[in-house]
Amino acid sequence: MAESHTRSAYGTARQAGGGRRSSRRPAALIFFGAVVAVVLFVWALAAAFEYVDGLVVADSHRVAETGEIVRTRFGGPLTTAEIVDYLPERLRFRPVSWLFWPLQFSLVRDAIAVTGLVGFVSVFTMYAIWWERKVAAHIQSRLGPMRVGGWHGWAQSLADKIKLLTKEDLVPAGADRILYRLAPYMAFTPVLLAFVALPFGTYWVLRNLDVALLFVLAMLGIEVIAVIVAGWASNNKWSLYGGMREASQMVAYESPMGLALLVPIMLAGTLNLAAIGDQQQAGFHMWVVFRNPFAAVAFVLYFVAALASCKRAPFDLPEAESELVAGFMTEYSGFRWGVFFFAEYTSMFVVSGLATTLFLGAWYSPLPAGWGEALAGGGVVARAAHGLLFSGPLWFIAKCVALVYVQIWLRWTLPRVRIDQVLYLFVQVLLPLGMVVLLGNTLWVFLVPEDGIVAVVANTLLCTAGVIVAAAFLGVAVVARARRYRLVGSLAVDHLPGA
Amino acid sequence: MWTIGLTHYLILAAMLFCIGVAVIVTKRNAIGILFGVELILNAGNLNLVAFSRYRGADIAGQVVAMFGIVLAAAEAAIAVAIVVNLYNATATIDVDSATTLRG
Amino acid sequence: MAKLTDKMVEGQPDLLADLDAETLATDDLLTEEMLVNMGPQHPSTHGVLRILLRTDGEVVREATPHIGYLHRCAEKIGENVAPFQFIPTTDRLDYLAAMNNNQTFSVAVEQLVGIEVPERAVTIRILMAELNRIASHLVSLGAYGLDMGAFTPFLYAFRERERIMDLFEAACGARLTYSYITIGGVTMDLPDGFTDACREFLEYLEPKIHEYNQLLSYNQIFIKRAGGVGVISAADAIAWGLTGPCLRASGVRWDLRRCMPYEGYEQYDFEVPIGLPQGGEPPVPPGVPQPRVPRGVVVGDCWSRYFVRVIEMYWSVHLVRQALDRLRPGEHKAKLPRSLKLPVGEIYFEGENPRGQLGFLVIGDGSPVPSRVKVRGPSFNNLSITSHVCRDCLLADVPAIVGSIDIVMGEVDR
Amino acid sequence: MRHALRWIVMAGVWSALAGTAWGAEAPVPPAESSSTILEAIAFYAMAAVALLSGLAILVSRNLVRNVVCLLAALGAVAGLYFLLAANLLGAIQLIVYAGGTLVLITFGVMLTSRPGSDRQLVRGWERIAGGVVCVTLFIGLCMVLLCTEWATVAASAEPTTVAAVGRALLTDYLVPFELASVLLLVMLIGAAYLVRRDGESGAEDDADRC
Repeated sequence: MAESHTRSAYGTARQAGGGRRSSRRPAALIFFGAVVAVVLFVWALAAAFEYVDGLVVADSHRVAETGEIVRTRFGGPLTTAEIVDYLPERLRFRPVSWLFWPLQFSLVRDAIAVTGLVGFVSVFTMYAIWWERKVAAHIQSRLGPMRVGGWHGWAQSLADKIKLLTKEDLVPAGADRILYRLAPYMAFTPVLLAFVALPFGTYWVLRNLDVALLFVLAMLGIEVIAVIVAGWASNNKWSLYGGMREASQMVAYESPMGLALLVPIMLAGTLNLAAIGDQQQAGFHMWVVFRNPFAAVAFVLYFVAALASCKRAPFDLPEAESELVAGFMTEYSGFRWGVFFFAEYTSMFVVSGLATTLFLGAWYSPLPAGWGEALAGGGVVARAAHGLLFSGPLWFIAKCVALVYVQIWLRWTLPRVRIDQVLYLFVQVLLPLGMVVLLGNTLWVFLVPEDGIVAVVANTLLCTAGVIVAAAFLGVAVVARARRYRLVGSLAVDHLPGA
Repeated sequence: MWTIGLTHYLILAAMLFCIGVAVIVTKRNAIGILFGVELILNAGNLNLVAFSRYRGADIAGQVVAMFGIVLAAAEAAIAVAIVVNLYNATATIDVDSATTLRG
Repeated sequence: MAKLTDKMVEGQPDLLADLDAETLATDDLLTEEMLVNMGPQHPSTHGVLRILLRTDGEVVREATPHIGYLHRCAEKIGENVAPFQFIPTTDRLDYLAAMNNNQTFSVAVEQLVGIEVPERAVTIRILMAELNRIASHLVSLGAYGLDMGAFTPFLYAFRERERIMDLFEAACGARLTYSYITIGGVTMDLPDGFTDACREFLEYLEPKIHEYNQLLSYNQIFIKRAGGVGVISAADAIAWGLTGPCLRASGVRWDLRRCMPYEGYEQYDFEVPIGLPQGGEPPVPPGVPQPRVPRGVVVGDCWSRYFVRVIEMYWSVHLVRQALDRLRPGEHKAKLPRSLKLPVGEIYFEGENPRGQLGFLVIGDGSPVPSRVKVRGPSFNNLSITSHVCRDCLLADVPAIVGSIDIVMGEVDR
Repeated sequence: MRHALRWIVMAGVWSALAGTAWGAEAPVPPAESSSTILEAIAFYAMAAVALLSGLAILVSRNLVRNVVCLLAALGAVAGLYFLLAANLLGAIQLIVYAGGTLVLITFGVMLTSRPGSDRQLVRGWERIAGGVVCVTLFIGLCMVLLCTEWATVAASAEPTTVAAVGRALLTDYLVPFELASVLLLVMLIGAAYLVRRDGESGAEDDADRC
């Protein structure tokens, strides 16, 4: 490359690059090993998901036939006998049934589910932080964390967590000690609770609330108070500014967000997230975002408001580091600071989850569901293939992660807007737009027949647009990689692994 | 004791109501009084919902409670506006000091 | 907020006395005015600058810069050492444009003593000065993005700057404080292959500037944040003694390289960009895509100041190319006595630095050590307009304005 | 006292938030007894939270702490709504009250708090008199409550659905519903009118002047 020529002629002593051929091979091995491991892991997960899914589905079918109380959510009544019945032939011996014995108590199942959720949230946030740093670094032509753990610094977040745990936990003089200590948990608990009602699959929800959407929104709203309280309790003017900004920003973004969410609610006719998701299973042309033009606009509207709701750039005013030092987090350090961080990344996942469930086909793959029916009844392998290709929590997580990626991408691309511009944007631009969208959607539902030519044309056009966007994104990525448009530039130090 | 009935909710609501009244009576601070009002409204709503539940899932109670929440939101907005005005006029939100009609 | 109001009064009675009664009377009876310290430890004050803000909510009523946290007695040092020995101190004035500082001081002393600088040395000086102008503007551009919350342009700018640093390092061995340009020429001749490496870098850089425009300059959010904010009229700019891009952005076509040429700048072909209203097309060198000032920009606002620097980078690239073309073999330094005696007399010389006009007053008394060295720093004068511009703007505009003025505290405090 | 308050506040917020989710389980009809113990525990926990945070509001003089206490109380009441199978109402309580109204009140607190010159509570004898009145009121209410034979009808097993509430709102209660929306509009205009400043139109001017 051109750069390397200049560097070799006029670089500094740090590029002593010649004699480290030997370190290349382990790197390649690690890379391919990681690829294989990830594939295996995903496959195993899909199998596991599909298996548990099958448990519940089988259960619900049986119940429906025998006319008992129908409880189709994960957490419905299961008996040991039923679990054992579902096991493959080879595994049906007594110790296994004893193994599954605790599962028949709903409290046990809840405990397992809660543990799983908390574990998922912790792992997700930890890797989201690492991932954000990597994405940011690659956007900025650097490498980001490369050392801790080996392969691309995968253990960096873990190390950071340990560092944060051992850091001194300061409470500033003159702070309101109770509220100062309480605020991080007040921020984190609601977003964690939002997972109670957030479905990862038809049966993959802790509590299938009929008002799940409102519940999740309420939890996102309560987080705001924690930020205000944190800002106030810190006894720091910058923090106070952060808190007040969050309050005014929240007043502004809530209404357009609510209006945008009314569109999928209106199309689905329910507030139950699992039900809304299930309505989109027929393939990606049935996704709400492609249903009609207004729904597409509503998706964009919701996503913009969601950025503000997670305090992500360009709406990261409460912690605007170039203006308010760190906003409401200025005085926080150590573990409490980390908790705020966790809350931010978790809420990123929650708003992405809402967007996925409401607009982007929830936990269903873009493939038409009919193609998967042949696989549905088969053995474990067929089931795993079904889970991998057609539906299941993996698809939900993948879509959410894609949306989280978009949020990260935006953050490292856009400058920050000013507080008056935020208020203007949400109250005077997006709120009227939301009203128009809502009205338009209402009229569409009433006037346009579902199988009519207008609906089909609009649906086709929107689907095409969606495919083009996705293809363009993938195409740019593939072409750039093929032609070695690597962003990593001269700021990357040569002797780091992976450089 | 372990079977929760209508009376439990009614007594709880009565307690909340009385605490709300006590807050209103003892606070001089306008916003503090607002807190008391919110507690009282909540007690009332709780009553309505409890009756709605224990009288054959009559939906009327819930609907009225919903109107109660709407009213509370409206009341809070207006109250905060008035309090801010009071503060701008008298530099305090002590309700005892708002003695003139021409604020 | 109650506690905060208490705290801010403590220990600062003099500042509270400044609260003008008029503001208090016209506004509502008691809007909570707060005194907020922006700096000296603040992410966007570009060093140890402290700006005292009197705010009413998000609105800044008054901004008072407080300086002196980086004072190192540069002028006093100049009165105690020979001019040669003062060169390293000039590096540390505006440490982002050390080459330009060296050059200005060298020219001042050369004019006082009457030294003829060889042709090649002059060309190398212009080459280095313009390269350093690019490096300095790159930092300014990137840091301005940072002030606006855009992280990425900062690292791009530093990536490019690193390559200029590489070139400088090849020439003189230092990456920040060069002391390369010295009295009578430059300390050492250019190394072999420098010209090619430099040309290659210019080829690489020019399209990158266009990329920055796409990424940052024409970004709608950026335009909304910087356009129409912190407008300085031409009259104000002149009255406050603004120089450099800050002055030119207000529409005054004043560049010492063009108006009072030194070091043979008159023989070079370049244009002086100024701030233009929306739709304006600033002049650019041939072969560069024509930029256009977007909607929402006013002459003299933050965006204009920012954009003048971007256009200047194009022209500096053009100038470096010309200098490379003019490079002929020859002496790189005039023959000078070991101990240079300064004649009795004084000289005041100003050169066009990236941040404005850097002036040196050198008074000689027949000894090798000047009896007085006075520095006129552009950042110091430019900074003085802050309190005038930051009146009744929003809190978020303060970093925008201070960043667009582009100060280096090393030069403000000296 | 300080410590007691701290624990009340912390326990309140925590269990209110946790309780809201926990109580959100598909409700069990009151007549059946399989999970009444759980229901009772949930009820008592949330009742305790509501009452204790109410008491904390009563004794605490710090307005922002009061806001947090009120958040706990509102969350607890929302949890009780979930327990009473009024899921929609519970969610609305959280989203409107805790999300919206409380932020508004916090605004009010921050706009109007001053260096601690204000006395928060009334004079001592007034406090005692108020307490007596409240206790009397409570005793009276309890007597009425306990002496009345409430004609409880066996509740149905199904929780009231969102659709049912919506249908009721748009049929039987259409007029109050429309009145409520008119009220909200009036409130919007009224609040905007009340807090306007004379002679200037607010922060926008300030921004323009820059």
